Amino acid sequence: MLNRPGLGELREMYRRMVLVRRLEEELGRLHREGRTRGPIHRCDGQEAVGIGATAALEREDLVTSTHRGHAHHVGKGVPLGPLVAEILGRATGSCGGRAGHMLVADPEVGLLGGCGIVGGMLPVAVGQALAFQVRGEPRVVCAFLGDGAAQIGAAHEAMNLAGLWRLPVVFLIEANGFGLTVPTAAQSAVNELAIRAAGYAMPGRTVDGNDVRAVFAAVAEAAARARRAEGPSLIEARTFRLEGFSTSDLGGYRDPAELAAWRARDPIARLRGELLPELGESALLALEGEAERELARALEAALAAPPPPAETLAAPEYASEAGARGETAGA
Amino acid sequence: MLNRPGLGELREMYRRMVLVRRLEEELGRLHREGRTRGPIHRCDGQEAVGIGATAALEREDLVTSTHRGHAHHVGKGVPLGPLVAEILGRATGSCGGRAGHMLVADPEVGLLGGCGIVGGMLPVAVGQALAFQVRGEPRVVCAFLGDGAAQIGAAHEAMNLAGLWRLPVVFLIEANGFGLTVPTAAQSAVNELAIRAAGYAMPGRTVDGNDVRAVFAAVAEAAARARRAEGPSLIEARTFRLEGFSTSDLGGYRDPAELAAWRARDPIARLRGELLPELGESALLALEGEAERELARALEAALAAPPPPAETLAAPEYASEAGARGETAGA
Amino acid sequence: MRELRYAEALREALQEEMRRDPAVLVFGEDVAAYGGVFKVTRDLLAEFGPARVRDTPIAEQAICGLAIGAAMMGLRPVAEIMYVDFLPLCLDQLVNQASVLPWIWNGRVRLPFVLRTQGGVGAGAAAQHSKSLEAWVAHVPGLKVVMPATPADAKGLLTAAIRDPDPVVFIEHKALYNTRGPVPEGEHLVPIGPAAVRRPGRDVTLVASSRMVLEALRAAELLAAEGIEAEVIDLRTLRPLDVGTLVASVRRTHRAVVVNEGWRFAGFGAELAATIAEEAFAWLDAPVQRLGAADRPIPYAEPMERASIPDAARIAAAARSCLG
Amino acid sequence: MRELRYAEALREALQEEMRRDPAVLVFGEDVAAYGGVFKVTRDLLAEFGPARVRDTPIAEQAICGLAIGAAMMGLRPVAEIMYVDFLPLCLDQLVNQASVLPWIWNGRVRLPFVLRTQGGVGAGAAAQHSKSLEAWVAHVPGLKVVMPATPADAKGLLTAAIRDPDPVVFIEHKALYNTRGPVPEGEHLVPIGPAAVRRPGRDVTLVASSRMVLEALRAAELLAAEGIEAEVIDLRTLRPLDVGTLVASVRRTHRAVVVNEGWRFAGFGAELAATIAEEAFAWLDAPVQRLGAADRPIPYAEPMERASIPDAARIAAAARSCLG
Ligand SMILES: Cc1ncc(C[n+]2csc(CCOP(=O)(O)OP(=O)(O)O)c2C)c(N)n1
Ligand SMILES: Cc1ncc(C[n+]2csc(CCOP(=O)(O)OP(=O)(O)O)c2C)c(N)n1
Ligand SMILES: [Mg+2]
Ligand SMILES: [Mg+2]
Repeated sequence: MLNRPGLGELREMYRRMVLVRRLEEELGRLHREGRTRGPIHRCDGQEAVGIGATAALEREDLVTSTHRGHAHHVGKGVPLGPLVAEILGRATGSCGGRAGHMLVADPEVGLLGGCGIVGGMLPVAVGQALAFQVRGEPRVVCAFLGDGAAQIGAAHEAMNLAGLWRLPVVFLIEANGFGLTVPTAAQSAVNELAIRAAGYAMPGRTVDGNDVRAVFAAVAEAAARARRAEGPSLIEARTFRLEGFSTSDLGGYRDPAELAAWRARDPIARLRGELLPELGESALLALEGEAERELARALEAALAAPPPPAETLAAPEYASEAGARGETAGA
Repeated sequence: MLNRPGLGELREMYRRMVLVRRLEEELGRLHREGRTRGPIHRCDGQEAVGIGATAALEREDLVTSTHRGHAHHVGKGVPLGPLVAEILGRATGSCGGRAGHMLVADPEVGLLGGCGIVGGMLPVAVGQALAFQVRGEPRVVCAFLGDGAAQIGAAHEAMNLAGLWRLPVVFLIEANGFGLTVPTAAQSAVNELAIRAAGYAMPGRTVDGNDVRAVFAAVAEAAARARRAEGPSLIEARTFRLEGFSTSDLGGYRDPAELAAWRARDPIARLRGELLPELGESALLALEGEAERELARALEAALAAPPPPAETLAAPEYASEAGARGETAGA
Repeated sequence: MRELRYAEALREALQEEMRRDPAVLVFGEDVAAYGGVFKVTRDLLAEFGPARVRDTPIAEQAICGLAIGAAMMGLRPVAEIMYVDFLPLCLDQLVNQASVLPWIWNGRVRLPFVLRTQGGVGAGAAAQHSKSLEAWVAHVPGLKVVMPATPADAKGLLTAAIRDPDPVVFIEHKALYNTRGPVPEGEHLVPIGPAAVRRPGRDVTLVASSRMVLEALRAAELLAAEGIEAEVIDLRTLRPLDVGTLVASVRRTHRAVVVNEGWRFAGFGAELAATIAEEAFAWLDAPVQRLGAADRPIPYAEPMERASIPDAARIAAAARSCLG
Repeated sequence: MRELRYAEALREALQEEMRRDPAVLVFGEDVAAYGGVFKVTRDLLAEFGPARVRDTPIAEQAICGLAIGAAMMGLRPVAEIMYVDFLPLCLDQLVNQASVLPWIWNGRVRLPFVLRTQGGVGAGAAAQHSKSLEAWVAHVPGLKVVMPATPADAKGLLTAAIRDPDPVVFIEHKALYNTRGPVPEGEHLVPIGPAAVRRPGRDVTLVASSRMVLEALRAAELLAAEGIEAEVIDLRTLRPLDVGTLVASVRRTHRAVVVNEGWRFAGFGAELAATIAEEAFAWLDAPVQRLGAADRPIPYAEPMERASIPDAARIAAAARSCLG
C-alpha cells in the first residue's frame, strides 16, 4: 500500500467519514427521543483518525477499538446493518445485541474489538500481534487509544512489551484533548504523548488528526514497518471531540472559543474542500446522498428488528458446551 | 544538605554498608543452616544505592522500599535490633514478627515501608507525597524500585501523576541488571530507563550505583528540587546483585565473567579504598569491627527472642476495635 | 424531614465532612471541575479549592495508591473509582497494600480512607459498566464494605466512613442516585456495621443490600397481598457483617431468601446463605433461597439485561417456594 | 506406575502438549531460561525454542492480555502468573475481557488459554505471597477454575485445560510441588468438572481442594482411629462445580465439613456450604461446618502462620462437632 492515498481511496474515505458523522447525528437524535440505551460515545470531529487509519490497513489486519469506536467500525468494514443493529441492541446486531455500542466486534473483518474499559484492549492487541509474529504472518494490529488512556498502566506494559519483542502493533492515540471532561493537560505530565515512544524503543510521531491524508500516511508507514518485522510504532493524532463525551454529557467544562475554533477545522469539511476541485460538487453530493441512504436503510432495518429475547440469557456459558458457534478469528 | 558528603558522612555510610553486607552474609549462613523462613532477598553489591540515597535524606523524609530492602532499612535508621528480629520473625521485631523480611516498616524513622509486590508501593509513595504537598510540608519521599519494576503499569501511573502534580518524590531505580533471573535487556525495550523521565516531565539521570558519592549527590539534588516544590525526579543507579535473587535461587542463569567483573567493582571495597588514605587502616578496621559487633548483638538477641504466639492472630482486624496501637505516621 | 436525592445526600456528607475536617480530600476521575459523572461531587471544587478537590488521570491503581499513601500520612482521602467494574484495576492496592499494611505492621499505621464507587445494572450500560463486585472486596480482611440503599443511609454511612480509622470501600448504585427520601440535616451518622430491619414480618426474612432492598420491599408488598408477612433486612454494611440481626430474624421467621445483585455463584449471597444455614440450622423450615445475577456477562439488550438480575417478582416467587 | 513430583507432572503435561500441538505457547516471568521459580517449565526453552517459550517483563496485565489476544488468534497460550497474590493485577483482563468477550460477542471468538498460577501458605512467604484467591476467579462467568491436589491430576487436568476451548485459571499450590505420586505415562486427561471421591466413608463428608485435600485425608485417618468413617471429596474443579458428587455424598452421610485455604468470610467455602445446605437440606443432620483461613493477612512468623489456616486436627474437630 502506498503512503499517499489515491483519489479513489480518498473518495471512499470521504464517503465513510460522512457516513460516520450521519450515524453520530442520528444516534444523537434517537437518544434525545429516548430510543437508545446507555451512554453512546460519539466521535464527531474525529472521523479522519478512524477512517484514515483503517483505510491504510489490509482486511486481514486487526483493529482493537475503544468505547468511542464508530469510525473504527465503519472504517474496518463492519457491515452497516449489523453494526447499527448492534449499537441499538437488536438480535440482528453483529453480536446479537449482547455487546451493545461499546463492545462492537466482527471477527470477519478483523474488528476485535470494542471495549468500554479504558486501555483494556492494549494488552490484548499485543497478544494478537504475538500470534502473528509466532506464525510468521504479515499482519498488523492497529490499537486505538485515547489521550486519557495513555496514562493508564496497561498502556505502559503493552507498549514496553511490543517494543521489546518488536511486535507488529501500531499504537494510535486519538488525542482529542480530553478524557471525559478533564483536559489532557490535567491528565498527562507531558503535552506531547508521542515522545514517550522513545521509552519503548519505537518511533513516535504527531500528526494532524483532522487531516485524513496525514493519518493515512502515518499509519501506512507504521504498518509497513510492522510488516517488515521492525516492530511497533506510536502515532499521536491531534484532533478534537466536537460533541459530548457521551450522550450523558451535561456540558459546562469546555471553552466555547476552543470548540468553535475546532469546528472551523472540521475534518469532513476540509476533505470536501480538497476533493471539490477534483470531483465536482455534484459527485460529492451524490456520494453524500449515497452515504445517507445507506445509513437510513440500516437504521430503519435496525429499528424494526427485535431485541434478543430474555431466554437468550440461557445460552451456554462455555464454548465447551454444545451449541457455541466457535467461529475462530485465527483460522 | 550539601550534595557532596563530608568525611564524617562517608565514614558513617561506610559503616552502614559494611553492616548491611555482614547482615546479608549472616542471613545467607542462617538460611543454609535452615534457620530462616521464606525467600530472603539479599542486596550484596547494591549497598551503595540504598545507603547513599538514604544518607541524602532527612529523618522526616520517607522511604518506600521493595522486597530487597535491607540497605534501605539500615540507611533510614531502623534500629538494628528490631530490624533483625523482624527479618527473623520474632515478637521483638519492628512489626512484632507479623511482617517478615519483605515487609519491614518503621514509622518512627520514616520507613513506610517494605513491599513484596513489585511496584506495589509506587502509587502509595505518590499518595504520601500528596499529603506533604497539601500540608505544605518540606518533606520528600524516596521511592525505590527495581529495573524490573520499572516495566509494570503501576510505575507508569505513579510517575505520570507525580510529574503532573509536581509531587515531592525521588524515584530511584536500582538497576541491578535483572528481575529475578531475566536480564533487564529481556525485560525493557530500552537499555537506559532514565530516558523515560522525559515522558513524565521530570529530570532523569543515570548514575554509577556502586559509587556511594554519586548516589548521594544525585539524591541530594533531587530531594532539594522536590523540597523546592519543583517536582519529582528519576534516578537510575546502575549496579549489580552479587548474590542470588533470593535464598531460593538455584542459579545457572548468569554469566560468570560478568559476575566476576562486578565483584571487582564492589562498592564497599571501592569506598574503603577511597577512605583509606583519609582514615587509615586501623580506623577502618575499627569501624568494621564496630559494625560486626553491633550486628552480632542484634542477631544474638533476635535468635534468642521468641516468635509471636499463635494467639496473636486474634488481634483485632480493625483499628476501630479497641486495642489497636494506631500510631499515625502523619502526626 | 426534607427529602433529598441519594446523590445529593452523598454530596452533603462530603461537603459537611470537608467543612468539619481539613484533612478530608476528594479526588478521582472527573470529580472536580465537572463534579463527577453522577454529580455527587458537584461544586466541591468551588468551595474547597483545587488542593482538596482534584481531577486525576485515568489511572485506577494510582488513585487507590494515592488514597493509601495520603491516609498513611494522616489525611482522610475520599477517592472515587467511577464504576465498580474498574475496581479490579486497583484490587492489588486493596488486597496487597490496604488490607495488609495496618495489621502486618502491627497497628503502627492507620489507613483512614474511603474508596467510593458505584455498581449495578442501570439502563444499558452493558457488560463492563454494570457489574456488582462486592463479593470480592467483602472477602478481604481489614477492609470495610458499605452499600447504602437509601438517601439517609447514603449520607449517614458516608459520614461514618470518612471518620472511620479503617479503609472503607463504599459502593453506591447507579440506579439509586435519583431516588429520593428523607435525609436529616446537619450531622448525621449511621454506624458502620449494624443492619436495618426495613419492614418487620414473621413469615419469611428477605435479606438484601443496595438496590435489591427496594426490590425486596416491593416483593414484600406482593407477598402481603397474599397474606404473607415478609421481614426485609437491609444489610447496609457487608463487612463486618451484622450476623446477629440476620440470624435473630431467621430464627423468628424460620425461612430466608437472600438477594444479591452480583453473580450468584461464589457471590455474596453464598456467605449470607451459609451463615444463616450455620447459625439458624435448627430453626430453618426450608432451605435458604439464594438469588443473584445470572452467571453470564451482563448483556446490553434490554430484555436480556432485565432477565439477568433479581427483581421483586423473582424474590416473591422464592419466598413462596420456601413457604410452599 | 512410576511416581513423579507434582511439579514434574505439570512439566510433563506442558511438554507433551507442546509436542502434540504447535499452537501451544508458554510465557511468564522467569519461565524460559530459568525454567520457572518452581521449575515447572524446566528445559522447555531448550526443546521448543524462544518463539514458543518466553520470559516476559514483570507486567501481569500484559501477560494476561497476551494470553487473551494470542488465544483469540488461534494459539493455545499457557501463561504463568508467578503467585496468585499477583493475580489481582490482571483481574481486569480476566473479568472485563476474558470473561466477557466470547459470550458478549455471541460466541464469535474463543479464548482457549490457560493461566497457571500457584497459591497457598508455604514456609514463611508472608502476607503478599501466601494467599488463596480462588474465591475471586470462581465468581467470574466464562472462566473455569481448576486446582489439582495430586501429581496425577496435575498432569491430567493441565492437559485437559490446554485442550479446553475456554479460559482456564489453573491454580497450583506451592506446598504441593514436591509431593510425589503415581502419574500415568503418555496421554493422560482428567476432565475439567468432575470431583473425585478420594476416600469413601459413610459418617461425614469432608469437601476440600488443593492442599486441603491432603489435610482432609489426614483428618479422615484421625477420625478412623476413633471409628468415624469420613468420605473425602477432592473438588479438582471449582468452576464449573460438580454439585452432583458433592450432594450425593452428603445425602448419604448427612453431615459435611467444607474446607478451603482462602479466607473464610465470603470465601469459596461459603459457596460449598450454601450449595450443600440448599441441595441436601432435608438430609442434613447438623449444620455444615465451614473452615477457612483466619480473616487476617497471612502473618510471617511461624506460629501465627500455622494457626492461620485449617489443618487435619481442626478438620477432624469440625467433623466431630457435626457428629456430636
Ligand atoms: C479503566 C477505566 N477508567 C475509567 C473509565 C471511564 N471512562 C470512560 S471513557 C473515559 C475517558 C477516556 O478518555 P480517552 O482515553 O482520552 O478517550 P476519549 O473518551 O477521549 O475518546 C473514562 C474516564 C473507563 N471506562 N475505564
Ligand atoms: C507484581 C509482582 N510480580 C512478580 C513478582 C515476583 N518477583 C519478586 S522479585 C522479582 C524481580 C524484581 O525485579 P526488580 O524490580 O529488578 O528488583 P530486584 O529483584 O532486581 O531487586 C519478581 C519478578 C512480585 N513479587 N510482584
Ligand atoms: Mg481523549
Ligand atoms: Mg533488578
